[in-house]
Amino acid sequence: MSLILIAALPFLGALLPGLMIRSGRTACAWATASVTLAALIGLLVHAPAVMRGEVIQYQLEWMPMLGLNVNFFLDGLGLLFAGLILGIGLLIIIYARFYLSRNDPMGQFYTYLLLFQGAMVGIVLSDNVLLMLIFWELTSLSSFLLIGYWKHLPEGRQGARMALAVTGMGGLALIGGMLILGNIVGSYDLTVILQNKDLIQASPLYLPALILILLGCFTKSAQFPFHFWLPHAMAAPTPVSAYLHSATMVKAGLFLMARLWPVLAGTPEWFYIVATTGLITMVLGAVIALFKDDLKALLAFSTVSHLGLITMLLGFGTPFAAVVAVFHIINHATFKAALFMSAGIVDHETHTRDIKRLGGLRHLMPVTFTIVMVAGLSMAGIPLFNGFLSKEMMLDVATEAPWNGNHWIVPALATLGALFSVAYSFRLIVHTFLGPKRDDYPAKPHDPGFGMWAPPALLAVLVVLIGIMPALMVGPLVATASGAVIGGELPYYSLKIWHGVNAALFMSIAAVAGGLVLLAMHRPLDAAWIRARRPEAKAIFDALMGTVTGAAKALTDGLHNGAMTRYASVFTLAVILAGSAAWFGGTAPAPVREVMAIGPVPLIGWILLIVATGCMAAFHRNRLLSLVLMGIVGLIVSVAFAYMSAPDLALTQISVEVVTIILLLLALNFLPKHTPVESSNARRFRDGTIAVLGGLAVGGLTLAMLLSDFSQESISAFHLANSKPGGGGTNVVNVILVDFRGFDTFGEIIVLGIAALVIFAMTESVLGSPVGAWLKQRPINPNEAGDRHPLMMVVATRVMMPIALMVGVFIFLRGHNEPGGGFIAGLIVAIAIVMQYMASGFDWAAARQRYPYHMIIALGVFAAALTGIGSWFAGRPFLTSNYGYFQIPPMGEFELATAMAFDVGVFLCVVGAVMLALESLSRFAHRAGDRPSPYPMDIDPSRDLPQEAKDA
Amino acid sequence: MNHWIVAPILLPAVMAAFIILAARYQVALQRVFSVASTVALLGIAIGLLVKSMSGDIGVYELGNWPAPFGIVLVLDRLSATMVTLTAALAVAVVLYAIGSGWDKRGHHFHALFQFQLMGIFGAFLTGDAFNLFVFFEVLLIASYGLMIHGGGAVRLRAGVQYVLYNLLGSTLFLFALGTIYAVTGTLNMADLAQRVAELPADDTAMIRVAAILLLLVFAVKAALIPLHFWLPATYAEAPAPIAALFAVMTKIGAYAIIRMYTLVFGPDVAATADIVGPWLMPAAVVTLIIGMIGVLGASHMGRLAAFAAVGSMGTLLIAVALFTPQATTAALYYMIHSTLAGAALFLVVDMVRARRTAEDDIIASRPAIAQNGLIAAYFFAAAIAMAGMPPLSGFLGKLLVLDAVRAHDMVWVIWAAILVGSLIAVVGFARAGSMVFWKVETPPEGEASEAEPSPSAAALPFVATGGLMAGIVALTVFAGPVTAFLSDTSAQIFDRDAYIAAVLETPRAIEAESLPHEGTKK
Amino acid sequence: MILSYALIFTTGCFALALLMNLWRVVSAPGVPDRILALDTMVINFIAILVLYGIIEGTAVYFEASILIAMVGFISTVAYARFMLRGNIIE
Amino acid sequence: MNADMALWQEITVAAFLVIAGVFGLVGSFGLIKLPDPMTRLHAPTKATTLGVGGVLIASMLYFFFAKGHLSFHELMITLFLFLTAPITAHFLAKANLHTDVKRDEVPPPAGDRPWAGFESDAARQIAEDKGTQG
Amino acid sequence: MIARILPHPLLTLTLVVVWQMLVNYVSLGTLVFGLILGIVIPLITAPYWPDRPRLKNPVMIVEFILVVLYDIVVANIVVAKTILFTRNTAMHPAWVSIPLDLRTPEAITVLAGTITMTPGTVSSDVAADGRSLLVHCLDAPDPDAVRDEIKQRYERRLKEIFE
Amino acid sequence: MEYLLATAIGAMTAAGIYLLLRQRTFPVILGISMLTYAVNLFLFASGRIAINLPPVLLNKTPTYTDPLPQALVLTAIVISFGMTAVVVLMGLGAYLSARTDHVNLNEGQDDSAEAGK
Ligand code: NA
Ligand code: NA
Repeated sequence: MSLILIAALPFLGALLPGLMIRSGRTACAWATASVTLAALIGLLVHAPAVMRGEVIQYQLEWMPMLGLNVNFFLDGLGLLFAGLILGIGLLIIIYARFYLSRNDPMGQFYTYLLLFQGAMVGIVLSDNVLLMLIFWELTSLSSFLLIGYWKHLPEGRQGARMALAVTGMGGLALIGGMLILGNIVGSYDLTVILQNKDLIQASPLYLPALILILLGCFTKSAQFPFHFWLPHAMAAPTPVSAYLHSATMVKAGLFLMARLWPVLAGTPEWFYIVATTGLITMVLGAVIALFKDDLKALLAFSTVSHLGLITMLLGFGTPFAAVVAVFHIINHATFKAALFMSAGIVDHETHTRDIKRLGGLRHLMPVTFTIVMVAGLSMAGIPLFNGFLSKEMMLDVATEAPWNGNHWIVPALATLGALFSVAYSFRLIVHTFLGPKRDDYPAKPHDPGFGMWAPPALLAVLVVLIGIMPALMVGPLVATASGAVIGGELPYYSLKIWHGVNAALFMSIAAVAGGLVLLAMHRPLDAAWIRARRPEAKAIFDALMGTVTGAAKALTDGLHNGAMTRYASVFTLAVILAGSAAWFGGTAPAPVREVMAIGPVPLIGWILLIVATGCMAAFHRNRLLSLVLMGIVGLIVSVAFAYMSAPDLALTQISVEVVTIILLLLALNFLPKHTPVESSNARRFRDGTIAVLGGLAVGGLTLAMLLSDFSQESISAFHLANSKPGGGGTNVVNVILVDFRGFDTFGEIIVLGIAALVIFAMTESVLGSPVGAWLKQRPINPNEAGDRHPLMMVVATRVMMPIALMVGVFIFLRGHNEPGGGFIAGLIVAIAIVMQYMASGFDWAAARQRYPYHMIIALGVFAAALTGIGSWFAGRPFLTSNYGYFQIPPMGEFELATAMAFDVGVFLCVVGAVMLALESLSRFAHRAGDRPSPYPMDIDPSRDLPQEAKDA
Repeated sequence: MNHWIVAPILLPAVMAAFIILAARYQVALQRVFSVASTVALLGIAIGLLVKSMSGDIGVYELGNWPAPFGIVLVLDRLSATMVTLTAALAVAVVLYAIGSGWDKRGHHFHALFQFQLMGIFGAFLTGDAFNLFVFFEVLLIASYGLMIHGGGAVRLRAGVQYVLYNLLGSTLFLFALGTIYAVTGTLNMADLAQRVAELPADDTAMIRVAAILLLLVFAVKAALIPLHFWLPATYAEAPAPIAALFAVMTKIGAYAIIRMYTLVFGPDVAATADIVGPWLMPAAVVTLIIGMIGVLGASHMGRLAAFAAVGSMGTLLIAVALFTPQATTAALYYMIHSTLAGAALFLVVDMVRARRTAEDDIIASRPAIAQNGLIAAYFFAAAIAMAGMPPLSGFLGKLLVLDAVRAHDMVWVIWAAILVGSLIAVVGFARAGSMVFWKVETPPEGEASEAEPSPSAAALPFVATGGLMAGIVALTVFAGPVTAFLSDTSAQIFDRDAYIAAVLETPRAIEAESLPHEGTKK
Repeated sequence: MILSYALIFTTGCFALALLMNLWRVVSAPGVPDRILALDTMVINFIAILVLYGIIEGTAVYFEASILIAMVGFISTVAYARFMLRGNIIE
Repeated sequence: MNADMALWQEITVAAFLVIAGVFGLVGSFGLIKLPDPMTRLHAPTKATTLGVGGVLIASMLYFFFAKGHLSFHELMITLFLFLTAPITAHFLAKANLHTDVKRDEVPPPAGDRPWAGFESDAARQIAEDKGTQG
Repeated sequence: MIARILPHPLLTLTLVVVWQMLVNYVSLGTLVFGLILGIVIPLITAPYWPDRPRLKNPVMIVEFILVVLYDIVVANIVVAKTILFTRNTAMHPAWVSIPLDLRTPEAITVLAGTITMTPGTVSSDVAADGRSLLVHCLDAPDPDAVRDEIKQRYERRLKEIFE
Repeated sequence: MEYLLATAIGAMTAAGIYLLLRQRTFPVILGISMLTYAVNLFLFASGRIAINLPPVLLNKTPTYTDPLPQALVLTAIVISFGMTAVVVLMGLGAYLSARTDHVNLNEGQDDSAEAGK
């Protein structure tokens, strides 16, 4: 079977449980198991070749640019791990079928499990470190789902998050390390990396890479000080613990250390970091395990201890130690998985995992007892069981590992670890199964069904078989796997029960004896342990996470507290500072332009402007006054435009001004008329400082600009030259607007149209909400004068509206050649209509409005767009204009340009948008009691005249 | 004459006008037109993308005026990619809006939506700096309307901030454009590129100011710290489909930075070389960190998604700030990814919100919602994508960025920021997800467990969100071809001369000299 | 020559008038006074603009003047209506 | 500035200008000097309007003398100002009545109903319902 | 028929004149175009000006305008003197209520406007029944005289024009 | 002349920024309007300034002021008008809905008494 298929099968198969669960739990389990079985068979097919020393490969390009490819390879190490993952996985699937209760969603469980399995297989088969990283992180994610599987349990959620946080962190460090590694070697392919030991170890980046990679490995393999997550992951269902936390996930770290052993190991850095960490972890885990009353917690810390042991072995960096490590990986997987499953059985049957509430189960659960006995003795390192063999070899290695010149510290600590290991293993057996039967078990215990005990039993058989005939059972596997780890000649070693009388034997005996003493003294020791103050990992982690989360929340909420004033001051300051820095980092242009003399007219304008501007800031709390002042500033600005040769701008500015003021007045009617004093003096000073800085910056930039010249001739020379011959108009500004840059104008009128639509939609939304009802019911302001629609105003409007329309037409028509155009004309017409609204009221005027403003806007956009599209038919791009001169007898010659049609669109859009906006806004004032005015004016004495008098 | 280039701008404009004109009061008709238009736009966009693959740069001279005197639209691989991405996102968003009924909660949703698309497409396609401003305004004003669609006090207040902040941005844009014009006398980007490169060495201060101001303008759009303050409240309070569409809004800022600071103020332009990269990189790093911290510190899912967007912009801008072809490839890949993922996340958040009794999105235990499992799965996938965890494209994008950054001086800081940022995000997402989907409040005794009937069993929201997820998966699976294309795109981006030549020396320019506009006396 | 002096004199008069108007806008005791001052200011601006047209000998400021007149009228009415009724379109 | 003018033409234009300037200044001065809002209203509505009217006539004459063509534009602005000034004044007077003047400070109108500015909306509606203005 | 096309001939005439003023020169073309607009625009705006008044005596308009123009000039000088040379305390501001004989809104408006544009008087409000005009006088030692002069000088003429 | 324009633009910018940093929507909107004036003049000034040289080819002058910035400013004026209209309305809507016109989301919950005045 192709390697990719082996890796992909669990992923593909992950879809199955969800589908099969409808056919029943057994069918679901079988489907899942068959997937794993298929993958296992696929793997074993390759076993002979691998045993022969061949390396199976598979390559598929994925992201060649990054060097991320779907490259797999299978060597001895991969075979060992993949075999463990799939083999134990198969047992776990069967076990879980019986373990999970009817209430547990089994389909989900198997899906997660298969995802996890696939990720693990992926890690061990990957030939590309980036690909491996993907699988690596996937194990973290899928284990998150598995640990949190019982989502109703808070421990499950917390445990899952803790595991994810710790292993995720390691995974991210690992990414960094792998990238460095790939950077050193120039390839992310493992097979290439593994051949570059010298390059890697000589690199100055070796140490950072090593530390980052080890961070990944240590967190995953629960090495001190990252060991604390593993016990909390025990909130997961036992099959998960048995699988993830004995045989697979925690071994991923070991796998990676083994995988990279050829290129990373052998340096002092490696030794001191890896071996020391392993040693500490081994001892610490074993000590803590002894004092755990929860069966699974005990096993979890024992796992921590054994992982430390293997880590230490790998850390020694000698080939023989590596062989021992490989051997112990196999042994640990077998006895630990069996123990976890057995613990699950105990839990399942007695409804408790608390050793203090157990004891005497030997009689009630003989089968389980047997399995635990075998596996537990193996864990204790008792001869005839496989754990003994590898532990013996470990102690042997330890005697030859001086630590900073000190020859006894490693063996001593290793023995200590073994001693505690013996103690807790015996405690597990003795305190759970031996002793008198109790009558207060939470449930009545008995052995489970075959399906549940068969998997651990099978493992227990293996424990014994390997323990008795190691060379026969696992000799070739250990050889190939260690060969892959060492990446060269295998050292001399022998897998046999009896190695003769040596130091290791004495250490072993000491361990067993000491362990038994410890067990005998457990009660007082336990009491002392409980009394002793020691750092509680979970509490520290929780406190840390709480602090971090709290800090994150405080920082986030503090920084983004919704204070617009602060946001705006940060914005302004950032702009001023960045702009100044940019300016002073460059060379300022020399002032080359002559300064124009200051005439009296501009001087007056300037004084007025400065005074008005200053007053506006000073008196801004009086809103009406500040609005008036703003109108004055606008007026001065538009006169300034006129003065500085920009008549079009003056016209536009002034007509926009008035509409803006009307809008603001309409709004101000509902807003408070005064702005309260809220800022402290210090704050006002600060704001004033920012304002002055901004003013200085902008003023300075303006001056520099006005005194310098274009670096090259402006493109507007072309516009001036081509306006008449090319665009058919003499008002160059207008020709730019409707022709040269007509597309800008197209966007601009759409902005206006959208503005009106937004205003309309918002008005609808506000008036449709409770606010609208409240507005309608609000009391009439007693401070209102009478005379809604004054007679004089109405009459004046009647005369002025036609004249204003006339002016609008005039301004529109001349726009192409003289100041004016569709935009200004549109505003004038809109103002004329607004005048009508102001005079005779909304209802009366709106009743006489024949075309909805929505429609006018849309027609405007259409007119502009269709004019532009029209040029397609002439084979020209959008908005290409044409013009001609026509002669109609009484009226003389006149010019028609397609740009004018475009300008009609502009005109319509402006009229529609302005009117729709004002109309929407004026609807806010509608009150429930208001009567639509039937007359254009409130006072009309002619209404009393007899009809004849009117006709006369 | 290839008029297709202008189609992505014209079609939505005309369609929006048509909706206003003919279907102002008929939501069903609006939906039909809106979906038809959006799907057609996707088709056009794909067509343009295919066209751009040839490597030729398409130039469309509006009004038949040659660059730099008229406005031109430019279709290169970059703009085609952005247009296609937006169009694809738009299809999902419009379907979600319809399926969830969001479009009915106020007036003119579809018209504004089409106008919004017009603005975005215009911004991507234009080759003129001032026209870019105009399209920024089009897309902004449409976004204002969409942001407050549905109304409500909180949304309106957040909307006011959003508008005010962007008005500042627009003002700044004009200052920048004024400065640019004052120095160079041109507005066309290609022409600008030429003229800026030829500036005398003793006249750099003004153009430097212009360059930095313009960068700040785009930084506002791209939510770069310290100009990102508009984003969290806006995204969190905007209607979900709009927040999803906004996923591409921040990218417009990134796009503009890429465009302007490779073409005009490129790394090899002496006058401005030292101001953009060095400013951008640290800001991007801080943005990333602040965003990810926000993910951890958020108390509402909407804000969580918003800060995830900030964080993703940080990652993206880190890649952008390197201004190398390789990094730009990474940036583009990450940009596509984060757009899809960010949008999906907002939609998932909305699904939760819609199903909760109080319609809130607080990250706390609440009674079980309908379709909890499926939505949780969606959230899990979107979270993985946003946090940049394997196996989705976020991880690949992150790897690309990490890989691209290797030669940079700040490599350690950047790597640490990206990796630590991911960790914080992972923890934050895990916290939020487990609180919202796992820690389900059990209803009081005696009440039915499924108290809330499913508010909207409509499949369309799931289809729309699923479509985005499918996009992410496709981006992951086809990472090879996609990065190959994006690599070509980056190469084209950094080939300034080709761009300039295409815009300023098209065959049309020769014809233009003889002035096709001659007025004929009749 | 005479004309020049006359122009300077008149411009000065209106300039002074404008300053007085602005002073009034800011310092008037009541809102109607402010509006009145604003209205006067607009008219004086028109005068200044026309004077400027004479000085420069150009007629291009005509449109601006008529528009300013129109707009000044509308805004004065709007302000007054705001004073009287609060709502300027009802 | 164009100097191709006869002296009498210049003097005519200058005279209009000077008169206009004086009126303009007086109008704005009155705005400050006069004692109460209603009296202040008189100054600008007349003096200023006449002032700007004078400038406009001066401009018209100037262009007629200097350029030889009669411009109607100025006339139009003048007419417009004369048309709008009373309305403006009317509104401002109403505003003054509303803010500064009590109802009994002004003489009563001839009919039963009060000055329009003093009549509430409700009273107006009742009167309208009666279907008569008087 | 003519009434439908030309609802208000005077307005049309005004608009034609305005158009000439706008384009600032007179030619056949501008006249024709002005006439077209002068016809079209009143038609468009007709809904906003229902019940258009009839003019009984258009010739009287000329006389009226001349009288008013004369008054404006004279009056301005009077007001300027008042502003400049009368002490504030020496002034006699006064309110005057003027009963109206005019009934059409257009006529009342013209009267009110005339009062405002002429010296020392500002028409300030209309009675709610439209039958009185409130006028403010800048300096009127004898308010009754003001009232009589207004009625005599302006209202009489307007009544002839409009009613 | 150049100095007048530059200082005027600077003054308007300063006033605009100061108002922008106030805490209620109304002054803030006026502040933005001031900034808009300033930036429009700035953009206009980017073509440098000239007196009595309007870019209308009918005048028989041989030189004209730069027409392009004028066109740009025109577009900018129109756009900012639309923006102002929208923000004014949004400010009003927010005030009516939330009963406060505070621009800061973290403040202004307690001035509902002012609403409706
Ligand atoms: Na985003
Ligand atoms: Na009078």
